[in-house]
Amino acid sequence: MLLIDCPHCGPRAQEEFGYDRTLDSLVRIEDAPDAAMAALYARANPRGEDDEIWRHTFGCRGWMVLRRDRVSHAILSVRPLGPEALP
Amino acid sequence: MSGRYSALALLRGALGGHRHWGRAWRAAEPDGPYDVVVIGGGGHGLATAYYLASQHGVRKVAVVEKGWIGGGNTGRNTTIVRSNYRQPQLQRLLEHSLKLWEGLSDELNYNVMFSPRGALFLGHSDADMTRLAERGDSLRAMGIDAELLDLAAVRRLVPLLDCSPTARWPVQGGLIQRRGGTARHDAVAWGYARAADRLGVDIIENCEVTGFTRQGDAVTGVETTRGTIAAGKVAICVAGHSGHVAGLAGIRLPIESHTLQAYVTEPVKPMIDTVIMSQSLHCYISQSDKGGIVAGGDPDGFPSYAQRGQPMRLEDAIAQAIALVPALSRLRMVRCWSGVTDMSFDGSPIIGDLPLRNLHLNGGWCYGGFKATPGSGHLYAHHLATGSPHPIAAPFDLARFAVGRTIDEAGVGPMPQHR
Amino acid sequence: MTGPAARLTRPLVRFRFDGRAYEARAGDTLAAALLANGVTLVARSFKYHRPRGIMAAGVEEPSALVTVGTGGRREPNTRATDVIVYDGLEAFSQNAWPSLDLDLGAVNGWLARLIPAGFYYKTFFGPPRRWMIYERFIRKAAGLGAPPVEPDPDGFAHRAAFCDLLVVGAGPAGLAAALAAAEAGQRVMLVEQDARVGGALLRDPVTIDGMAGVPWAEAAAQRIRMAGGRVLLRATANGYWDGNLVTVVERLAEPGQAPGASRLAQRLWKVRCGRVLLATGAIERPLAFAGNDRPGVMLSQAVRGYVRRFGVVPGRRAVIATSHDDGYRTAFALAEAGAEVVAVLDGRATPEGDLVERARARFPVFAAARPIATRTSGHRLAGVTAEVAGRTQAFAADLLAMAGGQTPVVHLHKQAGGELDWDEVTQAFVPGPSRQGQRSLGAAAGRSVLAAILAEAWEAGGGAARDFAVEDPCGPAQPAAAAVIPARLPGKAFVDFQNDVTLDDIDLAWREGYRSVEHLKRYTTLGMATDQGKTSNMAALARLAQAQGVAIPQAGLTTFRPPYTPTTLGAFAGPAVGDHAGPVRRLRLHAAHEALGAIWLPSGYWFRPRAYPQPGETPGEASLREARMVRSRVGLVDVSTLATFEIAGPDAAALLERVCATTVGRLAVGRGRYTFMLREDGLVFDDGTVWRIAEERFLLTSSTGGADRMAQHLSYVRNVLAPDLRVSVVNLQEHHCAAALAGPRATAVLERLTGDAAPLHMHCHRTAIAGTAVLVLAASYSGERAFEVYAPGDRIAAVWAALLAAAQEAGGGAYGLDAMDHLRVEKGHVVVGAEVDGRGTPADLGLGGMVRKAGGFVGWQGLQRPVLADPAGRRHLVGVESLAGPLPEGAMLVGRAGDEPQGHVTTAAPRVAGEGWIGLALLRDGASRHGETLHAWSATRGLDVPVRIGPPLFYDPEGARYRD
Amino acid sequence: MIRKGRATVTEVTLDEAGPIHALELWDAAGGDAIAAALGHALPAAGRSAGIEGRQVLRQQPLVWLLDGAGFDPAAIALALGPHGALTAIGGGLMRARLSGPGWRAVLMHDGVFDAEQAAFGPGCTAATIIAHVAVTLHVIAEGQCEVLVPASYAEPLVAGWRRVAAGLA
Repeated sequence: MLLIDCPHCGPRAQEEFGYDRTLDSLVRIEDAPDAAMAALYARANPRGEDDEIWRHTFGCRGWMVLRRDRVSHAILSVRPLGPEALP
Repeated sequence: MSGRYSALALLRGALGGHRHWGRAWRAAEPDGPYDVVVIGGGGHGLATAYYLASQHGVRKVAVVEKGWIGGGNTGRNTTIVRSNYRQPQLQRLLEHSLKLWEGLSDELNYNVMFSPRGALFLGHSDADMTRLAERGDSLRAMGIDAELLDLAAVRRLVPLLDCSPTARWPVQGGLIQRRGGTARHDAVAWGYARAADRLGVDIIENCEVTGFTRQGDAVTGVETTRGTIAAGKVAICVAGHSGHVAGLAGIRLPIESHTLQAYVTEPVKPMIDTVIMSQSLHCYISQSDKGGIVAGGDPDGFPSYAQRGQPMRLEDAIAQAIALVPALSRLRMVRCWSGVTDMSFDGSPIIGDLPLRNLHLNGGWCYGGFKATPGSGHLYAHHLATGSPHPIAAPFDLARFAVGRTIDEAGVGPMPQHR
Repeated sequence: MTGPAARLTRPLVRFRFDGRAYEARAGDTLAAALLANGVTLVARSFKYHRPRGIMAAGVEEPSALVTVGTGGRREPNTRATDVIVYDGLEAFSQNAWPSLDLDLGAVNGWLARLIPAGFYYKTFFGPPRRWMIYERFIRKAAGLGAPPVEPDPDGFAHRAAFCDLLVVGAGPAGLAAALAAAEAGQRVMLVEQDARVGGALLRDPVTIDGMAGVPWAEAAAQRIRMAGGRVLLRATANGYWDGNLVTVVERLAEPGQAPGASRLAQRLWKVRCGRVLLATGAIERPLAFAGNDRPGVMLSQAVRGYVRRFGVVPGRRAVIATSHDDGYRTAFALAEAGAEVVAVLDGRATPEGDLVERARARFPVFAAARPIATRTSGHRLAGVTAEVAGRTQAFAADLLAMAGGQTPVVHLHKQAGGELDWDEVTQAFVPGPSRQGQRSLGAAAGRSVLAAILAEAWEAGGGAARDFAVEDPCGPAQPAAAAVIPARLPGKAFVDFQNDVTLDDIDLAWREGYRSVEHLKRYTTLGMATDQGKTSNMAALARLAQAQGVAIPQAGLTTFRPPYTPTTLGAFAGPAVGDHAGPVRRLRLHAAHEALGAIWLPSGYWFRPRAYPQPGETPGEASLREARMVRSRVGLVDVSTLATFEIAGPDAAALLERVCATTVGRLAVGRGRYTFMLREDGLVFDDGTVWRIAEERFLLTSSTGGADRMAQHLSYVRNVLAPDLRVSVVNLQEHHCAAALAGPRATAVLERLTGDAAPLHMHCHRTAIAGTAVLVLAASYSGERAFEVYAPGDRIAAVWAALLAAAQEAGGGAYGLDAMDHLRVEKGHVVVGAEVDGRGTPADLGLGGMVRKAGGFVGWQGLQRPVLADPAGRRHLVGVESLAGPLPEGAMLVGRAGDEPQGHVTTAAPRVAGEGWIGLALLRDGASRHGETLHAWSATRGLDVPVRIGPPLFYDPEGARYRD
Repeated sequence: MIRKGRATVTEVTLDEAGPIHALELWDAAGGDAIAAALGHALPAAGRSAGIEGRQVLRQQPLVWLLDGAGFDPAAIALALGPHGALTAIGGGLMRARLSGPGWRAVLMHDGVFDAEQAAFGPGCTAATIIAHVAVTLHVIAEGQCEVLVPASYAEPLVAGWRRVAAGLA
């Protein structure tokens, strides 16, 4: 199981997390229909690194972007996603 | 070259120390230009090449395979064959395939051990039973066999099933497709390879595609680790890796690659004679001819090309299998493995043209490609040979996503991890 | 003290094999006990049913498979070498009929030439039904042991553990590493698959720092424990996964044994490790020669282990066949125990060195010698034919010990993504670069000199560099050269002993072009047996390399997959079986429903009241009565499982407008509306109601089944799509419980309890019932005047009790989900999972008019796609009315039976108001087909019911009954 | 290190959680206002603050749980002003109390969080998943841990802990 370094909680087991989607598939509500459908239905899906949106669903419920290698399963970076964290 | 297979030929072999058997398929070298280069020596690619040669007379065909044939999902699935889907487009596609399965061993002169021992969906609630009846009714209306079973009939079929009303997921009944069953997965690749080879198809192993040669918006061939190979048409057939290969041509697809795991136990004497699936649980169980219980569950739920699973999903799938058949508890897993699956964004395959001329795709099979192998190859060959889709394959074009004509069996929408 | 004399000091244990009683000594493996009792025929092989005995002493045993235990504890295919005998153990031979001694299946051996590798691909043609007849016989012949048929009476636990250092294997290397780390203050875990620590020290009489090997090992384990380390025995690290997670299966009871007070048979540890050291040892290789599978042909180190650890001498006249010095150690061990060493056959042309010279002084030692065939008497070895310097020589012997080289156990290293290097001297793969920082030690790393192994392991554990004083009566060990696979042999030389794969089979596969190692494996089944190729893979690779004319590393290598040894499925499943096979969510009002005689309906993980049948009533009758009670008087239903969210803040409306496809922002305080939500592809995925309970606070309800998905969706929209909004979304599915009061008398019942005027339809207000503050939403799902009364979970019981008493007083009572369903069908309300099947647009469901034309919500773009935007050819929600009897739910809508379906009945129900059956359906172009007659055809149920298509509304079309 | 033997006896009780509010903040000023109202700073991730009956746990990046009957929700809401929102959630939670030196071992069963680490001591909190249920752990004292459990899942989960605790004894 992956060990994901949650920006809020520190390293936690993958069981607490859920994969949501790739960053390149993000559809903004204000996107035009064609752009939205292109983002939704056309994935780079590289056999290598990609940015993915995950959520610490069963932990702090926070969202984050993982830079992850799909072959080695190494997690290269994690950054929080969402409202600015308070001090 | 190998001769025809038969009991008599085996007897001859017994007398002669089996020295007369030749290679099942040649180790071909690239010898372009080809009319069609099929990328991917899995069951689908080899079937495509075979039907191109046998049905359409296209003999100058090569199958290029990055490793050894049948080494991807063809050799990693749980070998279930059935056509009892709910959406009519999928019913037509898989039924077309099932009919080909029924004559496949004879057609290929290679015993693929297609064993129509029945594919049984279990229902665990009234709601499940209604959905199973709906599925069965829709199948019957399409002329496909389906039979609704009550609890007593299910128990007769699978005596070791936990049929107690107090089970956490009590079995209420089931829906069986008696023509469904299993087949020997490796034999499908080998059988198609041998038959295609006899028709002159070049099967080129250890030959990975690294790029495409192009002239304007037309593809003219493939670049490989064994040199450039010119082709009139290039047919991608690499489910699991469609995203990667299409990416070499700069094309993005509604596909994400995810891991699916399966496992097999030590062999035991016959205990499960049917393929068991469940409407509410996420596991499927059968017993191989060798005696091992072969089973699987849900995909791991995140993108991966690693052919390496995570224990959590495996544990869930095993727990559910034991919930259905408690006697499995003391059997031992001897091996678990993973495949990389093309998770398409409506759960259905994509068969058809790509935005570049002479480049075609057959992929997006999610976790259900094995059962489609003969049909998929047959329909794809038709498309490649005639230049237009076979009516059964036509709904599965890539354009369906842009226009909204998706074929969503599970009704869960575009996110693959929900499927 | 070791050897046969020590054996007698251990307590007696009684066991049975094939019904016959035997005695063992405590600590014996079943294999040791059988050998001690002179039982050499133990099993039959998979394909040819050849008689087999015990070959190994550990988990690599390919041949000696037996069934252990009875009833639900029966464990088929148990390696006799991997079960510790306990009092009352029952073992049975398997895959033999009528008996182990006289097994008719052995006829397969005579037919061997007819059934070479892959024969089944070449015959049994004809239609599938014909193959299935052959298959029935093949299936019966295949398999090994018979499976249990009863449920498992014992439990399995799952437990997490974390450590700085996990050491796998408690041989000298593992002990030294773990000890160094533990005493340096690290969190250490040491796991050992055997029942004892010591590894190779259990078979070789060495001393370490002046202590005999076994006491040294036991003292080291004790010191590790004293330093806070966790030492587990009978614990096999079977999987090395991503994230430095290692799964360890700990046996708490032996196969077939009733567990102790914990009632646990096994515990699966999920160990998340800082570092992992793999001291997993090595597996000895057999030699290839005709009849190398006979009972009495054993691995050399196993023989030594039986003699020294168990005090069991497996033969009286022994031949040793070796490719390196280690075989000589076995010769000395056997001689010490009183056996006669007939010959040492050394494959090397000129064996030399002190050990060899000492052996020559005691035994006949032959150079350039190797066995080529065996002879049996009964089923056991009687003689060995050897080729000695080019000439044939025969030896009478009942034991042949094979020392064909060492295969380091690199399984976990490979599972962890490590690479392998090739060691030319030992002709073995050894661990190369690692991916997760794992490191191999000792024999697992291809090392052979004990003092160096200990020093290296100590440092790897984090100890300061130091030397270990090792004394070995046989002198320092030399690297184990591997035996050569002969080019040609007479007879069957087995490579995979369990699956009966011979060198000839490998050659045949090669001839037929199954040349990649994976093809070879799959075509011949080599390495696919329960021993997972532990003793066979290297020989097969060597043969493949010979055929290709390349070195072994170029021939390829198969993948090492978990588990390292076969692992009980129950251990993977853990406690999540039986009653715990899925979580159970219990309603706060569970007891109240039980008291009313509820029958239960599973709904996801929940169990909800389906109906409250009175004596003599069927569930269907009860539901109809309850529904009619609501239509005529008043009813109360538990709707606590609905998904509910509070959305608060100045931007609450802005967030809801992004989530909901309907207008929300203009909702006045105290008012509510029906709403629905789309996925990004524009299709409806859930529906519910939205209420403005304060200027900056809304309550959103949605379906029970979609609760988790909606929570995720709201969180996504809020945090990812709209992080700048000042809004708080709180999931209150657990906090809010609710009862819905419905019927013409609902207003009166409610007002009597609250003393307030009931809210108007689609209005809400706060009031109190039974002293509890409640929120009342006037929403009607049933079509009657109705109120959803919300209270916190810890207060709902009193509220429910008060409402129920008042409803009963008004001639009503509780109703269940089936009645609720009947009522909503009459009103044409859609349900997620039936009409909302994830494939419909709002317009398909008759909701097109409510969609915000301006967009600005999730899914608006997807909805613009032409096939979604154009209603023609789509499936529309319609009502269906049966023209003849009950309507089958799920039936196809067809012009007539046999036609292709045009749609299907999504829900069917008896009419509550009036008689007959009605339903909802999705029908192609249905919106324009009202008045048509079709058939609801269910081929699987043999039903064909004529139906009339109409609008999806069967009752009170003006809504007069609930409007104010 | 937890050992077998009498020392591991662990008792598990289950009660209503009582009043709990979720406090979500939208800006730093809200944090200051609440700190002033509480008389102490809001705790960092993984920590609690406050006294018995008035515990503050940071549960999500921007959400704190106000746990206990000692809070005055109206006063907190007033102090909060436009900087955040306060929502009652306590009716949906049960409070399991694990007492005795074996509580850490109990929570390791079917769990994935390192409750045995030395750093996870009194005043520490963690949201994690145990036996497929999302729970919030709160270490009260060296020998005691409270677990907030969704009410619908609570009984089977606690029954499981009691079974495990009995097996450890």
